[in-house]
Amino acid sequence: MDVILGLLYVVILFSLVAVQVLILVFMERKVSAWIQSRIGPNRVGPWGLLQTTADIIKLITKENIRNIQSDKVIFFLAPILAFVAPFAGFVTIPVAENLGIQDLNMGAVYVFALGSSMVFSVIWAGYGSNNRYALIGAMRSAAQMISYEIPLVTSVLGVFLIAGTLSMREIVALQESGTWYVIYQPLGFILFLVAATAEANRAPFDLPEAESELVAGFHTEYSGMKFAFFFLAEYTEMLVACSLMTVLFLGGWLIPFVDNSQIPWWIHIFVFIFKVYSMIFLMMWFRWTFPRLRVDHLMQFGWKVLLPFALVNLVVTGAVALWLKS
Amino acid sequence: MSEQLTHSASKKAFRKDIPLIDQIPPRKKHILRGLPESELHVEEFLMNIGPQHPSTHGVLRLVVSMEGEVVKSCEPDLGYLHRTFEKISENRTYQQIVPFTDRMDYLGSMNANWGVAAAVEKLASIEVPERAEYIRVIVAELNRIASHLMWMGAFAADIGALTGFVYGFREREMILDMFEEICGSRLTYGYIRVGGVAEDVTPKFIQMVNDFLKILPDRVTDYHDLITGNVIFIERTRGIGAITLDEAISYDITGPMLRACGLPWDLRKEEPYSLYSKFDFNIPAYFNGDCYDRFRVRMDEIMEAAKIVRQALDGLPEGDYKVKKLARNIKPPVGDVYIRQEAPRGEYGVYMESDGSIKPNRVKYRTPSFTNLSILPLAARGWKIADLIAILGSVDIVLGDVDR
Amino acid sequence: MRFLIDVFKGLWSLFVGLGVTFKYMFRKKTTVQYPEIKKPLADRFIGYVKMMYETEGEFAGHTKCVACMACVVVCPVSCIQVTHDKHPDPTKKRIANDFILDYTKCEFCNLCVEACNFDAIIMGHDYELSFYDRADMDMILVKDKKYNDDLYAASRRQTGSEYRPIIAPREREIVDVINKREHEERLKKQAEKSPAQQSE
Amino acid sequence: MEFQAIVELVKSRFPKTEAEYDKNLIIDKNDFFFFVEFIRESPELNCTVLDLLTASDHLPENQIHMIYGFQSYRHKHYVLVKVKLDRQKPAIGSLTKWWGIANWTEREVFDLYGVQFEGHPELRRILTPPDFVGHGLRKDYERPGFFVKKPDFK
Repeated sequence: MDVILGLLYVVILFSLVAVQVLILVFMERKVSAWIQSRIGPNRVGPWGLLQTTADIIKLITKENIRNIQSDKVIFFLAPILAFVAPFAGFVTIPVAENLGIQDLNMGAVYVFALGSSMVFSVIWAGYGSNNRYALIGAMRSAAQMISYEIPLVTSVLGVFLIAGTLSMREIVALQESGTWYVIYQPLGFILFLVAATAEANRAPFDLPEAESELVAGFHTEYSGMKFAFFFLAEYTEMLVACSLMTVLFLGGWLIPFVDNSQIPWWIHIFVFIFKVYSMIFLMMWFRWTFPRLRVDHLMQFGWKVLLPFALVNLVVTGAVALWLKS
Repeated sequence: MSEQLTHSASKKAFRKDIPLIDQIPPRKKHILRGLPESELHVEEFLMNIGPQHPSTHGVLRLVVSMEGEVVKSCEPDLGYLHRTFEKISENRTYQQIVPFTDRMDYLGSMNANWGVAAAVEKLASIEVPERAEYIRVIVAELNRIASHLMWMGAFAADIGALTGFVYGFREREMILDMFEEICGSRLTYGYIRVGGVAEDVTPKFIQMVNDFLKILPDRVTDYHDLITGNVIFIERTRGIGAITLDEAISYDITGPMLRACGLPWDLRKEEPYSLYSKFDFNIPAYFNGDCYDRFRVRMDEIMEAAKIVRQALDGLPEGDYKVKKLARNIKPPVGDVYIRQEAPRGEYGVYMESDGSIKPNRVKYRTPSFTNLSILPLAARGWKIADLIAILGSVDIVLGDVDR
Repeated sequence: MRFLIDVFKGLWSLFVGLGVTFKYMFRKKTTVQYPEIKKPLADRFIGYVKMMYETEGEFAGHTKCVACMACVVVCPVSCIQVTHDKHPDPTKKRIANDFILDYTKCEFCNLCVEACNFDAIIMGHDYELSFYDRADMDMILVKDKKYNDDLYAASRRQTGSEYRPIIAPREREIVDVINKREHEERLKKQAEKSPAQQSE
Repeated sequence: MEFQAIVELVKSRFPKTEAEYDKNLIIDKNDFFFFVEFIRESPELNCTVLDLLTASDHLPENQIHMIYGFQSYRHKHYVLVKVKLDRQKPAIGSLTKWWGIANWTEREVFDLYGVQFEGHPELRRILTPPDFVGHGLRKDYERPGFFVKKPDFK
């Protein structure tokens, strides 16, 4: 019975995430269009809402091209892993009180662990496709993901110190009284935002797929549905990152200064989605404003700016927490 | 910005005392030639960039030898857009040559037309009416603005800021509308003809230019806020692909690239052709010769060109817009002529040799893109592949201009 | 300290950039919704070459082109081919029998129109110049001295765009038989169509 | 420096020099290398820029003219120099050891006129493909025939 229920959850989650990604792609296009004095897609469906659907249909019906010298198994596995990892990250994220698939008592660690496994798919894609652009993109990506993992985790440690738990649901519950952790941890929040943008390969950190130099980076050789998986994965990852931000720093589904137990659960869902989408809008805004970093600048920024600040943040938080306790 | 020589700051008019070649500031001799070499042994591999690549600005092919991310050598492979315009020009009458030059430098067609028209006029001793010259200056400078705006967008896109690309195009579109108003085309104008211009300017055109000049300073400020001041952009361009003035002179670099190396050499000032001696404008110049300085020179030139347009528009005299009686087939006397003009990309020269018949014996287009591109292998050596793209973008090539 | 100042300066520059993009997010959009809305063209717009025909008198419907070959000579890419015949009007010498313009070669330089001394050709305002077949790009402007019904059929068939009856003001006094006829045809077609639609 | 002064200066060093159209110098091929050294190094001329390097074909005289444009940024004068070469076996010294730009421009002239530049490090075609036959800008170059579409007059 549990197995069937679990499968049902997964199917529901998958369809929800897929719909979210469709909306996100549409939103990305609209936001970029507004920023650039354009109108954006407006032909397919009402207000162009079906544009992404049309694109997905196009991608599904397209031919799957494989470079004859590519490594068949790895080439095939890479897009699957790319999608599975961030998708599985959703399991622990609570959308509303008692709404979420599974609450692990170390949920945050689980999400970060899955996020790290993304790097495998990128390296596989780059190595398997036997293309130099793809290989360079993959190597960049490996270096970038590994080095941004550290500030990413370090910057949220402050939150865990304050909360004293790793369970997502409990962390949200602790922010009940309108004291979001972004107030306690402003520096941590900014660092997390930057590191998460880098983790999700979004501009200005989109070096693995820097189109002006590497054509399309690690997925240069991919086409059709396999390409769509990478596409899906990128936005899912963004969704996970922004959900994490909402849960850890912005109070999850909670509305500040209101008795949340009186509010029906569906409003909580909307509040959660609103917060997530605000963060996603911020990321899109970044993408369409900033130039791309160079690979060594990226490394320097990660190790010399982000990490020291994250450590300082952690030490100060720890000291203050200790002082308050004593 | 002490190193900035242009604008109000320096009344010294550096152009009067051009730094002599042996008096280059000493710091110029120590430029950063690429990134420090790594001690790791990395295997070199060849990478093929282009002819189909998002940022080769056309059909340029680069064969790049790389060590990891670092460019060890880079060999441009030209000729994908070679349309034998020099041979074609030898088989056309003097008036028929003009439309072909649009296709060479398709972002600065007005300047390309002007070079040929001026060469034929000098060869056949044709006196051009003053109004025609004024109109030529106006459209050429507008085209310079359009070209630089387009370049700014493309360069920003090379660096990764795609929004700058669209902003550049948005303002360029206004200039294209003006050109459509006066000559009916948006890209290949063929407007500056032998003996004047094709048609007179209209009051609507003047109104459009006035409107454009009104909004331009605001928009340029926006570009500076969005791109020039951006810390990531500065990191990506400052010091990147720097060349010394000696190297620039050895490789015959002209135009904004030369002025970014510290020599404020502009033919509009040094050998004023047409009416340029009448107008008051500065020659922007910076000292470092890197991508950032090239960017700043071009951004400053937009404002200077706008100044010239303003003055020319105010001084536009009445009169004919072209020579009234011009033979259908011009037969210049035997001789040759070499005309040099300051096109948006640099020095645009037309060498024309007449043998007394209705067709020239030899037409040579000395195009700035070709000579400026020749320094790419030197400038890109030792930098990363992302820098190679930035340096290539900062050269401002038009492949139609390179291959002709 | 220097490091911190650099970091904050950098951050500030990023915020300035974000401000610029935010500003334009709510400005008026510059895009034109192309197939529905078309930007007004300049009067001097250079599109297809159009041929003029006599509208009045005995020789109405005959081309105005007298095959003086001025355009053929001046064309830099030799894309015009004209054959001539004796003019039916005894006061004139010649008339164009066929006038073919090869759009695979044409570079829209306007030299032929400027060279024409009889206002026989003008620049039209059509700019949707795509074809499915190279053969269609040989535009037959005159066939057997007269306006031919197949004229511009290729353009209509291939591009789906109607030959738009817009003439630049400088040529406005020259009445264009093609436009008239097409207009009448269109009216006729509409008249035929509309009762059928009503019955449905 | 005015043109007349330049002519006199050059003539004093290279007696075979002629002036053409009151603005060009015609240098003897044998003097050419010394002349370039002179025009580059002498303090009066100091033409440090090789601005133009091209050729033109004169079929009736059976000559190929090399055309060089030298620019001085210091003295702001421009010298256009011509060297007449034999059309059958045109050859001249390469300027690559003085100017970086000469590498590409000489390759272009070699490509289009077949002029051999002695001492050029890599004299190969630059604009036309490597398997191109002939030199396109020569007057007697005949292009290989290609299909011409016949108009349909039916």
